[in-house]
Parts: sequence; structure tokens; C-alpha cells
Amino acid sequence: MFAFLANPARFMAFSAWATPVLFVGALVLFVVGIPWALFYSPADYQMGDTARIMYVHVPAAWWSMGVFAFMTGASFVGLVWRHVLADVAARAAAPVGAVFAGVCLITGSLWGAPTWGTWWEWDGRMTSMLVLFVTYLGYIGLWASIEDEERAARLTAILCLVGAINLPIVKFSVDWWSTLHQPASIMRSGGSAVHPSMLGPLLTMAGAYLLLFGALTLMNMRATIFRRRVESAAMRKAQS
Amino acid sequence: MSAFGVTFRRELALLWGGGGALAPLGYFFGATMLVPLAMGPDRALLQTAGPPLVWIAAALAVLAMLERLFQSDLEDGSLDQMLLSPAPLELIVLAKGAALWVGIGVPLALAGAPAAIALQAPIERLPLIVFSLALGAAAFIGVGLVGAALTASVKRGGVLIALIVLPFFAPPIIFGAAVASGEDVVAALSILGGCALGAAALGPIAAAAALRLQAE
Amino acid sequence: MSAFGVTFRRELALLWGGGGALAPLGYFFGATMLVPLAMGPDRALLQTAGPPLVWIAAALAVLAMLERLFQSDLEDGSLDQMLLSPAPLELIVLAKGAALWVGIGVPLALAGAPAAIALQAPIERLPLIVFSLALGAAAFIGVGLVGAALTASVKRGGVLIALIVLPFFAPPIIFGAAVASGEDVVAALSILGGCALGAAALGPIAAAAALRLQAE
Amino acid sequence: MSARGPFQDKPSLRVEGLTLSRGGRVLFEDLSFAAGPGAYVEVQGSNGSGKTSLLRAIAGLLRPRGGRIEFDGVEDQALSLHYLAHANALKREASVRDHLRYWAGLFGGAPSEDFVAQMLDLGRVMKLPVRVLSQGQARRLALARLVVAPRPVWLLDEPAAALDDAGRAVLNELIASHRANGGIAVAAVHEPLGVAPSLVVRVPR
Amino acid sequence: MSARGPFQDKPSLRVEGLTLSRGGRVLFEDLSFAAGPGAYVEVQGSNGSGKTSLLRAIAGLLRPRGGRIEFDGVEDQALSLHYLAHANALKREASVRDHLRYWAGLFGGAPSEDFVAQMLDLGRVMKLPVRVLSQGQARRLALARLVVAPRPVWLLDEPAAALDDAGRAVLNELIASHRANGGIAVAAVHEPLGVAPSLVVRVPR
Ligand code: HEM
Ligand SMILES: Nc1ncnc2c1ncn2[C@@H]1O[C@H](COP(=O)(O)OP(=O)(O)OP(=O)(O)O)[C@@H](O)[C@H]1O
Ligand SMILES: Nc1ncnc2c1ncn2[C@@H]1O[C@H](COP(=O)(O)OP(=O)(O)OP(=O)(O)O)[C@@H](O)[C@H]1O
Ligand SMILES: [Mg+2]
Ligand SMILES: [Mg+2]
Repeated sequence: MFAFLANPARFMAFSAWATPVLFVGALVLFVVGIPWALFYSPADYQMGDTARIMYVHVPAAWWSMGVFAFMTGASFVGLVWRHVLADVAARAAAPVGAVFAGVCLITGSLWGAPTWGTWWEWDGRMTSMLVLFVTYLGYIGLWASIEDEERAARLTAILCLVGAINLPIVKFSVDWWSTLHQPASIMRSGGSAVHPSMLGPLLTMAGAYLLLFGALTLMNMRATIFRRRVESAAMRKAQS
Repeated sequence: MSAFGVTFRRELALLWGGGGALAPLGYFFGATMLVPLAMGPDRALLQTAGPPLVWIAAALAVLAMLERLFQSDLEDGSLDQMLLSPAPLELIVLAKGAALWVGIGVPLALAGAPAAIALQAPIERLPLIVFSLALGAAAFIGVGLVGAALTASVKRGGVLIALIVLPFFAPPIIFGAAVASGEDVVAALSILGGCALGAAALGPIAAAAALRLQAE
Repeated sequence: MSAFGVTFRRELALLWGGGGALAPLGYFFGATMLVPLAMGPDRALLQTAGPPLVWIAAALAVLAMLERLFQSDLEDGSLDQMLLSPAPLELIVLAKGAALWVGIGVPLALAGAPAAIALQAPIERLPLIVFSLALGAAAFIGVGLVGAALTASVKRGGVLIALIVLPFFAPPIIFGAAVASGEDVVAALSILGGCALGAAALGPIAAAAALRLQAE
Repeated sequence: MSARGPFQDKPSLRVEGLTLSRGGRVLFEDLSFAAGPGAYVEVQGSNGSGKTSLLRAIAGLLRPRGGRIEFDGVEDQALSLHYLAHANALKREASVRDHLRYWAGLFGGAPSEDFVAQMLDLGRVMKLPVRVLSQGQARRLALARLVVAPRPVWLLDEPAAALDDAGRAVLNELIASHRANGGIAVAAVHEPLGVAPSLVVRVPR
Repeated sequence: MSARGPFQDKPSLRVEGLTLSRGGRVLFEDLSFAAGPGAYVEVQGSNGSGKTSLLRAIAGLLRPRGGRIEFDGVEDQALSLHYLAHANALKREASVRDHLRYWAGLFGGAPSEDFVAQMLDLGRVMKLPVRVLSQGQARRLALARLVVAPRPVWLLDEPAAALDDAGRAVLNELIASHRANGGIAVAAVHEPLGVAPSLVVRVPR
């Protein structure tokens, strides 16, 4: 798969049809998942209809982590095999992951307002999600502030790999910390053991998020590659 | 003397002899001095909030000096010379980090004692606090090297460094503060030690890799 | 444009466009994010300790950027040019201070809102906190200018600045924290305003006087 | 060739019995010279002899240990001189244009960007940050200060440093037209600029 | 005259079809030249033409867009060259002596303070912080790197900048003895140093 896409030309050909397909797929799943989540799934016995935020909130949480894992893989490939497309992929994925993390944080705190009466609680998962969000910001910021793209790619790859080492440590330490300070986390209210009738729509939404991520990332990658082609063409014109 | 030795000595001399890099200390004291002023003399509050605050102050003190750490070397051409040295860049960066630890980390840790007292921490816990601060400083510095190296050639370096480095500061802070406020110390200390070792070992390698990309 | 205008614009551009002087912001967020990690999520504790800590963070954020404030101008020769300008140095320094306030003080104050939320301050008090932080930042910067000017040509500038500046930071901090934690707000606010005005008015004059002595 | 026309004032500079010291060490004692309108004074001396210190003293940036320095025929002391130091007084992150505008405001002149661009050949880098300029381009930018705002007295510390032949030619033209306008130029140099000096001051060692 | 004796290796430098670009702009294309033991190559070109970039590329500090750069007859690549840049790579607060010792350790040589002191006339400022050095004194200190540790290839970017006649003479002696030892010197200059170059490379504009 990777070997096949190594060649940018082939990648452009592939992504040309893959992008819209993924978009449509995401759309379909949303069309199915959203009503299912909003109307056809039982309200949470405690939290009532506010619990429905979960269907936005949880997939966002999952994929904000998944995307970073993806970026780590891409960065590794880019750093070791000097693979241009891998760099582009990592860069393209970052904003999407950041948005997911942001959505998780916002829906989370929107959810927190009615359920706990505060917008923010230093619960373990929330804290580690905040850290993940900050990590995304740092990564994007570094990309943004280095003109020379090749150098930017290498530096951000280093950052991404080191960050990947760090995040599990953070998650672990934050859990240790929050359990130490507040034994029973409110998060249990939703219950990690999600009711099966909630599982259907939840997984549907998760699938939708995944396809959306794929589509957006491919789109970003295509945009970057197009931009570079234009630039190098302009430069060749400037030279001659 | 070896490349490590001279780099270590030079950085230490610049820290103490001039260059104003002693800032972190003044800084650290400032922070701890401001706390009672801001929070009021409420003893109970200080006792709970105090020890963790010593840690925050330490983290910020290190953070405050990271921005110029490699930027100045880049601007005045010293970085080129480090890159042209036969000694591996990792070693040179390690020496720089070691100097920071000895020149700032350790003093910071020692300064932690009076600071902790000022913040009403129980006396008997001081040795622990100092020791853990020394470990924590190593972790902060190890991570800080990477952040500083990644952003050496970058404008707006300041914010970026904070964004990049803070996620890494979280674990040491958490366990350090735990030690400071005396929650199961042994576990926290050992983990803290782990962070310190990891950062001190990997930091210079990642930082050197980043620095090699900064010259142009 | 006038000397004031161009200086203001230039400094603002350097703050936002580069030079990494945006550090204070990243910095401020860092501080407020580290607090709960260090003190634990205990809401009651955060609610009492939090608002004052926002103020400490702001003070440190300003303090952190003072060291390079005039040192860089001295090293790259810009200071000579300021001294040779027909415009009064006081005006130029004032412009620099104004740029700092707009470019860092105000953002810092605005950033105070989320920070305060993170530290569990009651929502309805946010506007007050933001407003008072804006005043406080003015006071910090006014005083900071003097400290930075006095230590521009000094090695070990860092510690010195902290020592010189912190005593003057005390009043704004005290009353600012009072406002933040909602103790007789009106009195505190008015005093805070007084500090801000005084610092903003006298700071540039004293700083200019100090800077004139730095050239050699 | 200079941006503005001649200035009203007929400047003259008098240095009398000047003694400078640095870090407690006396650099030179009892140095005296005078220069009238249109004069070009070349300051020569070995490394570390005190040329820069002399210029800084004249600029009022370094307090002399003894002696007097006087400007006559300058209507407004605040508008009397330009000082071009070894350091270019540039900010790495600010663009060339930013600097021109800044100086125009700081010294009370006009950025005259196009003029500078074509004369000093900085057009292509006008929008770039100083960080990326070559050494010579940076020096040219520093020279632009002389053009941005007119001043009767120029103090130039190795003005030709890092300049190529074209750059030196421009510099000489600048000085020539400055003198033609009745201005005074004092330049510390290691080898002569090419303009025939009306007076050579040797800083003793 | 150089601190150490001749080195074993007979260095040679080959630049083939070199193309450099900065900030996306191509500076020059397909530049080629070669230099053997004892060669002195003078790099000439107008401001902003790319001399510094060329030296940095040879030093391995700037990635070429195209072409090859090869050192032959150098036993240890890590010990192949010295690079003297526009910037002197000095720390304001460190003393002259500190720098000599630092470089000795960093490059694996000997501080040889007395030798440097008398040759570059830095004896009087040996203990002073660089901050107080004059421009020329700072440049001399930077030159001392060449003496502190022997390297077969020297890359010199306007080495004579801010040097007085005596300083230039010393520089020329250094280069001469370096060549006599079989070393290669590549210098970017605006006016010739005085040493007769064995090859002149013009960086096109
Ligand atoms: C800003 C605030 C919040 C953040 C950052 C946040 C973060 C997260 C994260 C990272 C997950 C995925 C955990 C995993 O599956 O490994 C998650 C799941 C979940 N969150 Fe939140 N959360 C927040 C607020 C809330 C609130 C207020 C509630 C409800 C009271 C809530 C209920 C849930 C539930 C029910 C799940 C799914 C359970 C599970 O999959 O384990 N969250 N949240
Ligand atoms: N990042 C960048 N973006 C755009 N242009 C750049 C960048 N970096 C360098 N340049 C340009 O590259 C050119 C080459 O600079 P270089 O320093 O090599 O020239 P030089 O021959 O050494 O000039 P000088 O004689 O003044 O030292 C300059 O015109 C400079 O403006
Ligand atoms: N604070 C100080 N303490 C001791 N010596 C100092 C101090 N400041 C300057 N000096 C010495 O004063 C001397 C004069 O320096 P100055 O820069 O005026 O010389 P210069 O003629 O400009 O030399 P160059 O030709 O190298 O520019 C130098 O030898 C320098 O070492
Ligand atoms: Mg001089
Ligand atoms: Mg050059």
C-alpha cells in the first residue's frame, strides 16, 4: 500500500477518486448515525438527553488519539525513509486531529456544565486530552513557523515522535494523579460499560469520524502537493 | 580538556559569570515570594498550596530561560562551530544540559528549601523536596533542550517552546508535587527518577538531531 | 509617522511578527495549566488558590520578558540610534511600553478568562478579573521598563531585574488578587488603577534616565 | 544624489584636547582637530587604538575624560549628526522596508524606499527580514539611514565594511554629495575610501 | 609560523556542478572548481551573490540544491576544515582566554595562549570579556581558531574584515604558512588579500 503510494503521481491519481468516495461515505454514516443517536437511542437514565452529546464527544475523543498515532507512524516513515508523502500526510492530519481534540474538549465542557455545574473539571481523561490538544498546537505551530518545508518536516517529525513517547506517560501519570486526588471520577456516570443500545449509534458515528478524517487528510495532502507544484513551476519560470 | 569538559565549563561560566542566565533563580524566588502576597497569609491554604507551587515556580524558571538557549548560539555563529567540532553534537548538547543542571537545576533545588519554608511546608519534608526538585530539574532541562533546539531558528520561539515543552513537564510536575505534599513518596520518587533519567538520556539525542537541521 | 508611532508599530510587529517575545502568553498558559497538575484537581482548593495564581502567572510572564527588553537594543546598536533621535527618549520608551501593553498586557488579561475558568473561578467574576489584569499588566510593564533599563548593560541581569522589580510588583499583585477573589472590589480596583497610572507615567521617565547612562 | 537638498546650517566641528579612556585605561590624550563645512575627515589608527571610541565621544555616546567637543553652525543640536557604527542596528526579524519606515519616523525624514532600493540595490530584498540579508546587504541598509534623514554631520565607523566595489562607489558618491551640500563627514577607516580627505586624524597607539 | 607542523594528509577539494538556492531562489548554478594541496582559492562576487552561501555549502552547513562537494586526501573528515564566518562566534561575556581554551577543547588542539597573544597582539586583552574588545580585536580572536587547532582546509569569509595593516600582514603570513604545510585556503573577499591566489572563483550574479 505504502510502496504503491510512494510515487506522488500515483498518489494524486489514487486520492483523486478516494477523497470524494470517503467524503460520501462519511456523509452517509452521519445521515444514518445522527438521527439514530438523537432520536432512536434511549436517553441516559441519569443525564437525560444531554447524554446524547456523547455521540459527538466520544468518537472525537477516540479519533483525536487515533490521528496522533497515525501522525507518529507517518513521521517515522518520513524520518527514516525520507518519504516526502509521509511528511505531507503527517502535516495534513494534524489540523484534523486538533479539531477532534478541540471538539472533545468543547462538547465535554458543554456536557460538564449541566452534569457537574462547572465548565471544567480536572478529571484525568480531560486533563490528558487537554495535554494532547496542546501537543497538537505545538506541532502545528512548529510547522507554521518554519519557512523551509523540508526542514520543517524533519523537525516536526522529531517533535511528533518524542511526543508519542510522552503521551502514554502523561495518560498514565494523570490517571495516577486523578485517582490519587479524587477516587471516584465523575466520568463513570456515563459508564465505560456503555449500554448496548447506545453502542450502535456510537460506533456508526465513530465510523463517520474516521472516514471524515481520511477525506480531509487526503484533501489537505492534495492541496499541499498542488501548491508545491505551482511554486516550483513559478520558480522555474523565474529562473529561465 | 575534552569537548564535553570545555563546553560544560564554558556554559557554567556564562551562567554564573554573566549572560544573565542566572535569571531563573531570581525568578524562582520572585515566584515563591509573590505567592503569599497574592494568596494572603492564610496558613492552612499555604500549607496545602505551597509545596506544589514551589514546583510550578521551578518549572517556570526553567521554561523562562529556554528561549535563548540555542537561539543565541545560532545568531552569533557558535552553533556552526559546534557542528564543525569533531566531538559528536549529542555530547556537546549533553554537556550544555549538564551545565544547566549544575548551574541552575541544583541551585533551584537548594533554593527550594527556603522557598518551601516560606510557604509553610513542614521542615522534616525539606530534604525530600530538595532531592525531588533536583531530579525534576533534570527532567525539565532534558525536555527543555529538545524544545529549545526545535525552535532555535524560529520566530515567535517563545510561545512555541511553551506549547511544545509543557506537555512534557506534566509528569514530573505531577509526581514532584506528590512528593512535595507527601503522598506515597516512594512510588512518586521512583517515577520521577525515571522521568529524569529518560529526559536526560533522550533529550540530548533529540536536541542534537534538531540542531543539525537548524544550520543553513 | 511620529517617533512614537513608528516605535510603537515596530515593537508590536516584533512582538507578534517575530523575535519570539510572544513568549509571555505561552508562558502564562503554561503556568495556569501546571497549577492543577501540581495542586491536584481538588476544586475547593483551586477555587481559593486559583485566582491569585492567575495574577502570579501574569506577573511572572511579564518578568520573564524584561531581561532582553533593552539588552538586545544595546547589543545590536539600536539603543545608540534611539539616543540620537530628536524625539525625547522618554517618549520612545513610552511607545515601547505601550506596545508591550497592547501586544502582551491585553492578551494576557484576555487569556486570564480561560485561565480563571480552568482554576474554577466563578464565571460572573471573569470581566472583573480581565479588567483588573489589564490594569495590573500596565503597572507591571511600567515598573518593568525601569528594571530592564537599569540592568540593560549588566551581566547577571536576570536575577537583578527580579530583585529590583518584585518589590514594586507587590502592591498590584496584592490588590489584583483581592479583586480576583472578590474582596472589597471597588477599593482594590481604584488602588490598582492608581498603581497602573503611576507606573505608566513615571516608569518611562525613570527608564529613559537609566538608559541614557547605559551607552558607552 | 542625496535624497534631500542642502541644509541651511554651515556646520563646523571642533575637538580640543580630547582625552578618552576605556575601562580605566587612557586610550589617547589631548587630541585636537577642527573641521568646517564640506570637510571629510579620515580617522586612522591600528586595531584597538580608539577610533570607535573617538566617534562615540563625538556622538555624545561616550563621556570624554577630558577636553571639549563642539558643534557650531548647527541650528538644532538634536538634528546635528548621524552615527554609523560597526553594528548595523538592525532587527533580525524586521524587514528592510520596516527599517526604512522606522528610521524615517525616528529621525524625522522620509523612507524614500524607491530611492534607497535603486541606489543601494536593495529592491529585491525590500520585503525580506534582515535575518536573511547578506553581510553587505545589511551594511547597505545601515547606510540608508544617512539618506532617510538629512544631518549636517556624519560619523562613519568603517562604512565600507563588507561592501563590494559597487557599494563603495555608492558610498563615495553619498559622501561627495554630502560634502557638496556643506556637510561634514568623519570616517574611521583602515584603508582610504577613495574620496580625498580634507584632513587625516591619526589616533596614536 | 602556524602553531603546529605540517599535517600528514595531502588535502584536495573538488566542487562539481554546484547549484545553491536560498529561500527558494537559485543563487548560482553548475559551479565547478578544484583545489589541491597548497592552493589558495579567492572567491569573488558582488554583495548578495552567494559567496557566504558557497563557503557554508562547502563546510556542509548548507544543503546544496545540486552538485557534489568532495574532500580527498583527508584522513578524518571530522578534522577536515575550519570555517571563519562573518560572525565571529564569540560570547560577549567570555574572556579572550576562555575562548582559546574552549576552542582548544572543542576542536582538539592547544590554547597556545602566549603564541596567539604575541602573534595577534591580544596579550593586553587576554583577560577581558569579548564585550569590550574593539571590532578588529574580536576579528583577530576569531582568527585564532585557525591556530588553535590545525585543519587541512580553511574556509575564510572576508577574513580581513576590520583588520588593520598589521592584522592583514599576520593573516597573510598565516595563509602562506598554511599553504606551505600543504593546506588549502578558500577565502571570500571584496578586495584581494595580497597573497597571490592560485585560483579565482567568481560567483556569478
Ligand atoms: C472537557 C471535558 C471532557 C473531556 C476532555 C473528556 C474526554 C474524554 C475522553 C478522552 C474520552 C475517551 C476515553 C476512552 O474511551 O478511552 C471520553 C469518553 C467519555 N466521556 Fe468524556 N470528557 C469530558 C467531559 C465529559 C463529561 C462532562 C461527561 C459526562 C458527564 C463525559 C462522559 C464521557 C463518556 C460517557 C465517555 C465514553 C465512556 C468511554 O468510552 O469510556 N465526558 N471523554
Ligand atoms: N531565506 C532566504 N530567503 C531569501 N533570500 C535569501 C535567504 N537567505 C539568503 N538569501 C539571499 O541569498 C543571497 C546570498 O547571500 P550570501 O550571504 O551568500 O551573499 P554573499 O555573497 O556572502 O554577500 P556579501 O558579499 O554581502 O557577504 C542574498 O542575496 C540573500 O538576500
Ligand atoms: N570596558 C573596557 N575595559 C577595558 N578596555 C576597554 C573597555 N572598552 C574598550 N576597551 C579597549 O578600548 C580600546 C579602544 O577600542 P575601540 O573600539 O575604540 O578601538 P578601534 O580603534 O575602534 O579599534 P578597531 O579598529 O578594531 O575598531 C580597545 O583596545 C578595547 O580593548
Ligand atoms: Mg572600531
Ligand atoms: Mg557574505
